[in-house]
Amino acid sequence: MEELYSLELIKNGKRIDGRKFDEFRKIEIEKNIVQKAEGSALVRLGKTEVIAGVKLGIGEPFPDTPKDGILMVHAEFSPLASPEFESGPPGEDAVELSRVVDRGIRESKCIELDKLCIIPKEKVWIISIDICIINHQGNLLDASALASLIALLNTKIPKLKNDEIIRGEFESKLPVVFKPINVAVGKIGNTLLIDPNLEEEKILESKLSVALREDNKICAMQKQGIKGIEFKNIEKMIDLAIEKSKEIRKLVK
Amino acid sequence: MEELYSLELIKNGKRIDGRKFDEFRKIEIEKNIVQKAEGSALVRLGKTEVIAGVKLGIGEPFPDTPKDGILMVHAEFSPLASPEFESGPPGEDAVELSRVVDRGIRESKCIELDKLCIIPKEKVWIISIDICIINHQGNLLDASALASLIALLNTKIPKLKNDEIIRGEFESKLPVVFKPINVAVGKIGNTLLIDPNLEEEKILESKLSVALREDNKICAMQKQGIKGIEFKNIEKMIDLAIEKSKEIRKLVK
Amino acid sequence: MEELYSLELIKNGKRIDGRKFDEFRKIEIEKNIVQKAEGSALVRLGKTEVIAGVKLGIGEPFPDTPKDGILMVHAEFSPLASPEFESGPPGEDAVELSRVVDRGIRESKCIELDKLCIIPKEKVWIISIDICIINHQGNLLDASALASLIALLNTKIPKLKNDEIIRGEFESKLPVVFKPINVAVGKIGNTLLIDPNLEEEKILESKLSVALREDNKICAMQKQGIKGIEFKNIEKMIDLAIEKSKEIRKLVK
Amino acid sequence: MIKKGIKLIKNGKRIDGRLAKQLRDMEMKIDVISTADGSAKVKFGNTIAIASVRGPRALFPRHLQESQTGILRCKYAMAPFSVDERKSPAPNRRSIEISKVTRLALGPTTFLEDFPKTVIDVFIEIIQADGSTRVAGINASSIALTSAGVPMRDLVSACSVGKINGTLVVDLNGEEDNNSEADVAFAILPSKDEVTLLQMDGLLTKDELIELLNLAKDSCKKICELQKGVLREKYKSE
Amino acid sequence: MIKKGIKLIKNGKRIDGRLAKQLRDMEMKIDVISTADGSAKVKFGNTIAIASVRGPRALFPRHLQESQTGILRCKYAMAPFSVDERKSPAPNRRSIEISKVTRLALGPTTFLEDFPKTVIDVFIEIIQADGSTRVAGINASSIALTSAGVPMRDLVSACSVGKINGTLVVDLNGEEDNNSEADVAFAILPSKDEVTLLQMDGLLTKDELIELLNLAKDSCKKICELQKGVLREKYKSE
Amino acid sequence: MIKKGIKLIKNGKRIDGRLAKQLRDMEMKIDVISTADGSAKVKFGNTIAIASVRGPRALFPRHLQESQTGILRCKYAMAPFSVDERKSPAPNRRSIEISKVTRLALGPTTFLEDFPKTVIDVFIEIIQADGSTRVAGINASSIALTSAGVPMRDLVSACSVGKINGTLVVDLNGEEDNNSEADVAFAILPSKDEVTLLQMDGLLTKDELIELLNLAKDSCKKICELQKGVLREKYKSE
Repeated sequence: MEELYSLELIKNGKRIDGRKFDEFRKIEIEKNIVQKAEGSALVRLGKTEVIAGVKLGIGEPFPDTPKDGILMVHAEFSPLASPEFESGPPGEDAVELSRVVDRGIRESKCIELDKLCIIPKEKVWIISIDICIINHQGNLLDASALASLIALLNTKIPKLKNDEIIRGEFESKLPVVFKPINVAVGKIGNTLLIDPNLEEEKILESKLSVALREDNKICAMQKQGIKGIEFKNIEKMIDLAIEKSKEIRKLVK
Repeated sequence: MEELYSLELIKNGKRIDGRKFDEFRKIEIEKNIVQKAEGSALVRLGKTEVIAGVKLGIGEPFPDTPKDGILMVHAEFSPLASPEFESGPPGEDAVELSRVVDRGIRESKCIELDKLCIIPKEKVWIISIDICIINHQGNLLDASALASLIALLNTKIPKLKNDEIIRGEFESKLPVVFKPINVAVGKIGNTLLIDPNLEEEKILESKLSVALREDNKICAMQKQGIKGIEFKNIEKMIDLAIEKSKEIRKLVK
Repeated sequence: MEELYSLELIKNGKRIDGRKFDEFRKIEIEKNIVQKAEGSALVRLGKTEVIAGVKLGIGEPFPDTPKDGILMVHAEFSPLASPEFESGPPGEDAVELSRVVDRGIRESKCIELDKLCIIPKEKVWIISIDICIINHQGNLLDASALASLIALLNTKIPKLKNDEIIRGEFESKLPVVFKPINVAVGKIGNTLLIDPNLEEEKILESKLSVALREDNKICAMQKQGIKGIEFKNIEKMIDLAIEKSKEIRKLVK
Repeated sequence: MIKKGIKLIKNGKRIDGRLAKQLRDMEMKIDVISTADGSAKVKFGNTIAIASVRGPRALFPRHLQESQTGILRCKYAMAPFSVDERKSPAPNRRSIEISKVTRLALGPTTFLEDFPKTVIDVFIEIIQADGSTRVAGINASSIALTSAGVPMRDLVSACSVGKINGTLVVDLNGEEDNNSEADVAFAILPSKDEVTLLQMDGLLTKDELIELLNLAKDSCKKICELQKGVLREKYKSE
Repeated sequence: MIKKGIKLIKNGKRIDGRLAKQLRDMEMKIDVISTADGSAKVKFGNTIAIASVRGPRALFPRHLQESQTGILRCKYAMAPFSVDERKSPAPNRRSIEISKVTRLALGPTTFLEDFPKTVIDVFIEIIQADGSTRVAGINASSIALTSAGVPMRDLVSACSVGKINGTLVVDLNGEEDNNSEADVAFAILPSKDEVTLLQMDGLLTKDELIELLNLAKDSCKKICELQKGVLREKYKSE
Repeated sequence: MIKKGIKLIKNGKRIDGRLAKQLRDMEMKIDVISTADGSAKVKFGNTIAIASVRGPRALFPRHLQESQTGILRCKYAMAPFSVDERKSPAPNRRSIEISKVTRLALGPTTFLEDFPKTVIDVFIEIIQADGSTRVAGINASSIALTSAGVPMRDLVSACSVGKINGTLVVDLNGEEDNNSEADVAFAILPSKDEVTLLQMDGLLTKDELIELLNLAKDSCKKICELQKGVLREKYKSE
């Protein structure tokens, strides 16, 4: 069992791939890899690989926000990416991931949705972020949130003609004003670690995912994992997330 | 087997809970238990417990009745209420129950649907009755029909502003002019009985559900159960339903 | 095993039902068997029986063809027709069949879709062909394509009043200008055969379905079956399909 | 639901020329589907129902089996082109309910307990719908079951009755059904006098209802003769 | 999401008259569903949650069983009439996520490994939604599990906290929830001090968050007392 | 479908600058997914397909197993952002058909009968769609299967051909595909000369079709060389 070995190592202060506990795997970012999308990005965390694509469409605004654009986040866990994923409609893990990524973006006020009105009450931009997992080797949430942010930062708004989209021609950049970074902090015994790989995820007791803005404000949190977290440890986990978020944000230009 | 014991008793002219064959269990009614609903009621028949909630919305009328409001009845058999219920979309029993309740209300002309027009051909009131089973100890149909009727009788029509609903403010009462009462008459051998509890339902040979108006007109019937009913017995079952419907109607003010 | 026997026979140049390899089973056609449909036909190929019904409705055109009517083809493989069919949404075989029939009709330009506009950009005729399999004894594709064509040839366009359909009254015939015929050519070893029955379908190595217009232009093809087809044999299969399509077309008036 | 002012009876004749208590022309045919164990087509005027029976056969997956009895499954469906506005082929709430009451209408005539762990499947397809489709389907299923060799206590005969323009009538067609003051779907085991289907909606006094039930019972006897006829035909020719 | 200009606190009082750190009136009742192994109803003001527990019982189909442990399943659902605009009864993405976090909130307190191959099912129905529905459901589930006799390490107590009009508050009602600057759903094993639910959205400085977590923890102690009270009541009367 | 007046060939050059019988720039890469038994990424110009292979592995639930042979399953899917208007990720009728023909295109090259009771799964995801996606997926799957160590009789090479503005061309891009007079999807086992995918729609004389098939066959030989190249690269480096 690789997991038992990994657990043993962690008790001895080591990780199976030799990283420090507060060290990310190698991060690779490729922008604009899908021309058909208005914005896209591929993120690799070690062997984990995720593509986020942003499509812009036109739709009716919600009645209570008649001048605001609409954000939607959707994740697919295709069996392509992992023997643990099954075909069919998104399961609870895919739903949770997309909702946590959504909250990080939405609550940080990352996108100026109020600038995305075409005709009040009738037509606004709909921003669909689709997250496509290519290879699941752990820490999908951080990878997905990062790919989504970078895709948004590279998203261009198409030109309109008679309120219809002209695909392939662009008007302006999507107004993105904050950069939320998600950092999931794992816990095994008294050890805190970040960016768990697949083996480590299997032995994690709990995980706290924290989304942070550049002003260090917390915009979303989600506790995960099968065990509880001692109350006193929560602050430590948040501190670690804050610290690491700064490091990641440097990669996002 | 409680069922065998119950069957033995019935052959000897007795019921497992000591009731007479034409006796309902204790009926408890609570009105307006859900403030969010425009009308609601909880009904207990012994330990059976059902909540009906009425929501009013606005929608397009059917093309052939451009000035009539629309009635919809939906029942959910959540596994919350019985180990026999399964998660997922409504099964045939839930569908049948909601359709039989619907017919009793619709065919009795209980609601004056023609008074529920907002703009002809465009906007009419949509009355959604949702039946939520809380505890299934037999005779869900009578309980559901009764809860639905009482909820309707307590339903208020919301105020409108520019043809939009103002939630929490009300204009008038829903125009309810008849009170259909549903009485299911069960049959075991030559014994007719009403308000079967869960054990009795398991040994019923057949059941005839009859919905009746205050003028004793029959507005809906549904034969249920795994055996046929001798032709000559049908009239007796209807007579019993007519008699008991009067008793129940007294509880509905 | 009937299949082994059938296979043995074919090696000896015979078919289980005594037909020649290039001989269809008895073809029976009944037109207008469903009054409720705007057009309908029943086709029997031996014991295989298929009904196609055409319904005309009104809907919005596609944005890129604002003046063209819309064609939709749908097939249901009900367990009524075969022990091999299962209840539920159409499986891949039903989807494939309907799409191949659709392509034969669409690509042959059989229907003048540009004559089916009611109000440009707003209302056009929607032609729904529904294929209902009654008995599956092999070669459903040829039977379904033939039934669909004959149903179309007998389809009448309803009268309109204020752009609403008056059911049962008709304005004109559906403009059908080409007659695509589908011929599936099966292959076992070096033997080519047409109109395989159920036993033969089980031992077919491959099948090439070819849809042909009266000008002998090919309008759709679909390779089926579990084995590949030697490149050099494809032309022979097409030649056979062309030849037999002429024979079938004579039955279509 | 009743639309006002629609005149369905003139000079004692119904819109299709029938008298109040007259059945439509009926046609029954058995063994119309060679891949089925039993099958039948029944026409009630323009209503066309086909039934196909498979079984009794072992039921899989195994966890659906009942160790003490066979089970009966029924599926009622309408062809998309069987009605005025194209109907989606997916089952809707109406067809789910009809499938259930059809099963209960047929169940009491079978000896399912003699075939433990098996299933009998009945598939009904309405090719054209002009009223009374569920009872047409039950009549077809009954003879299809018999033709499949399923041991049965009795036939099941079914018809609709109702009230239109104040008159009690038999075998409602589509237009009558849509505009009736009340309609009743009824099935009976004719020689046992056991009612296995009884659904009613509309408004009726008890006396009217009892009269309708007697009317339905009598009509079912006539239908039963037709069913017997077509079965006799089959076994004669064998 | 925050709508501008909505005044949720006036003169130190919230729209329902409460002080910032005051819980709503709470009501708890157990064994409300006779067919369940354990059940409870919890009211937080106008929010009403019912939980029903079945199990531990053998899990079928067998291939879902875990040989080394029991499994816990949770289903959170809202009645269609529990909210302003009728909600379709089908599960949506929100209820799928809440069902998952509810399971993880309750899981750490059970000894599932003592019941291999079994399942414990928790069904939660929100009868009326006026904010804090998921935590109301967790509180109800916790006492329903206890009442069902499921061995537990501790109770689970849950509440919401948040920031409205710049003020840190406890137990958000629906109006507050819809217009908060931040809200947090929190559950804890009160005597173990282990947090099993922690979801936050909005914008908070770390200091604000830590203050809210302490507030949540204190409020959960109060809720825990109510839970213990209702359980004591039960066992006293037995 | 052909839109009138769209000029896809000018001065003998196609809209992307290619000659009629010229393939787009192609890129192939294997083992791009570490969790798969075999995988590959194939680019045909802007079209990007990824294939992931799992198996042969024991098939569960058991009742799906075939005692005499292994089975092959294929799933073709498009990323929602791969096309102009966002595509719902749920399978549609087109992707169901493509999944089936992909399975039949790959099946004849495998020795499934040597692996009874097992399954081989092929998952194809189209990351960007600019025409010829199904054949790109088949090419990727073929090398992914080889890389997974699945014994194969031959590679499978696939391409599209068609007729645009009266000219017979190879490897249609999206714009050409949408406005072609005819298009053909083609796959072949190159050293066996067995055609395993052949779908055509549009209007062609027989002579045109035969010419296109020869064109497709020749192009597949070129594609096959690329496939072999990338596989050689892998085994060389091992």
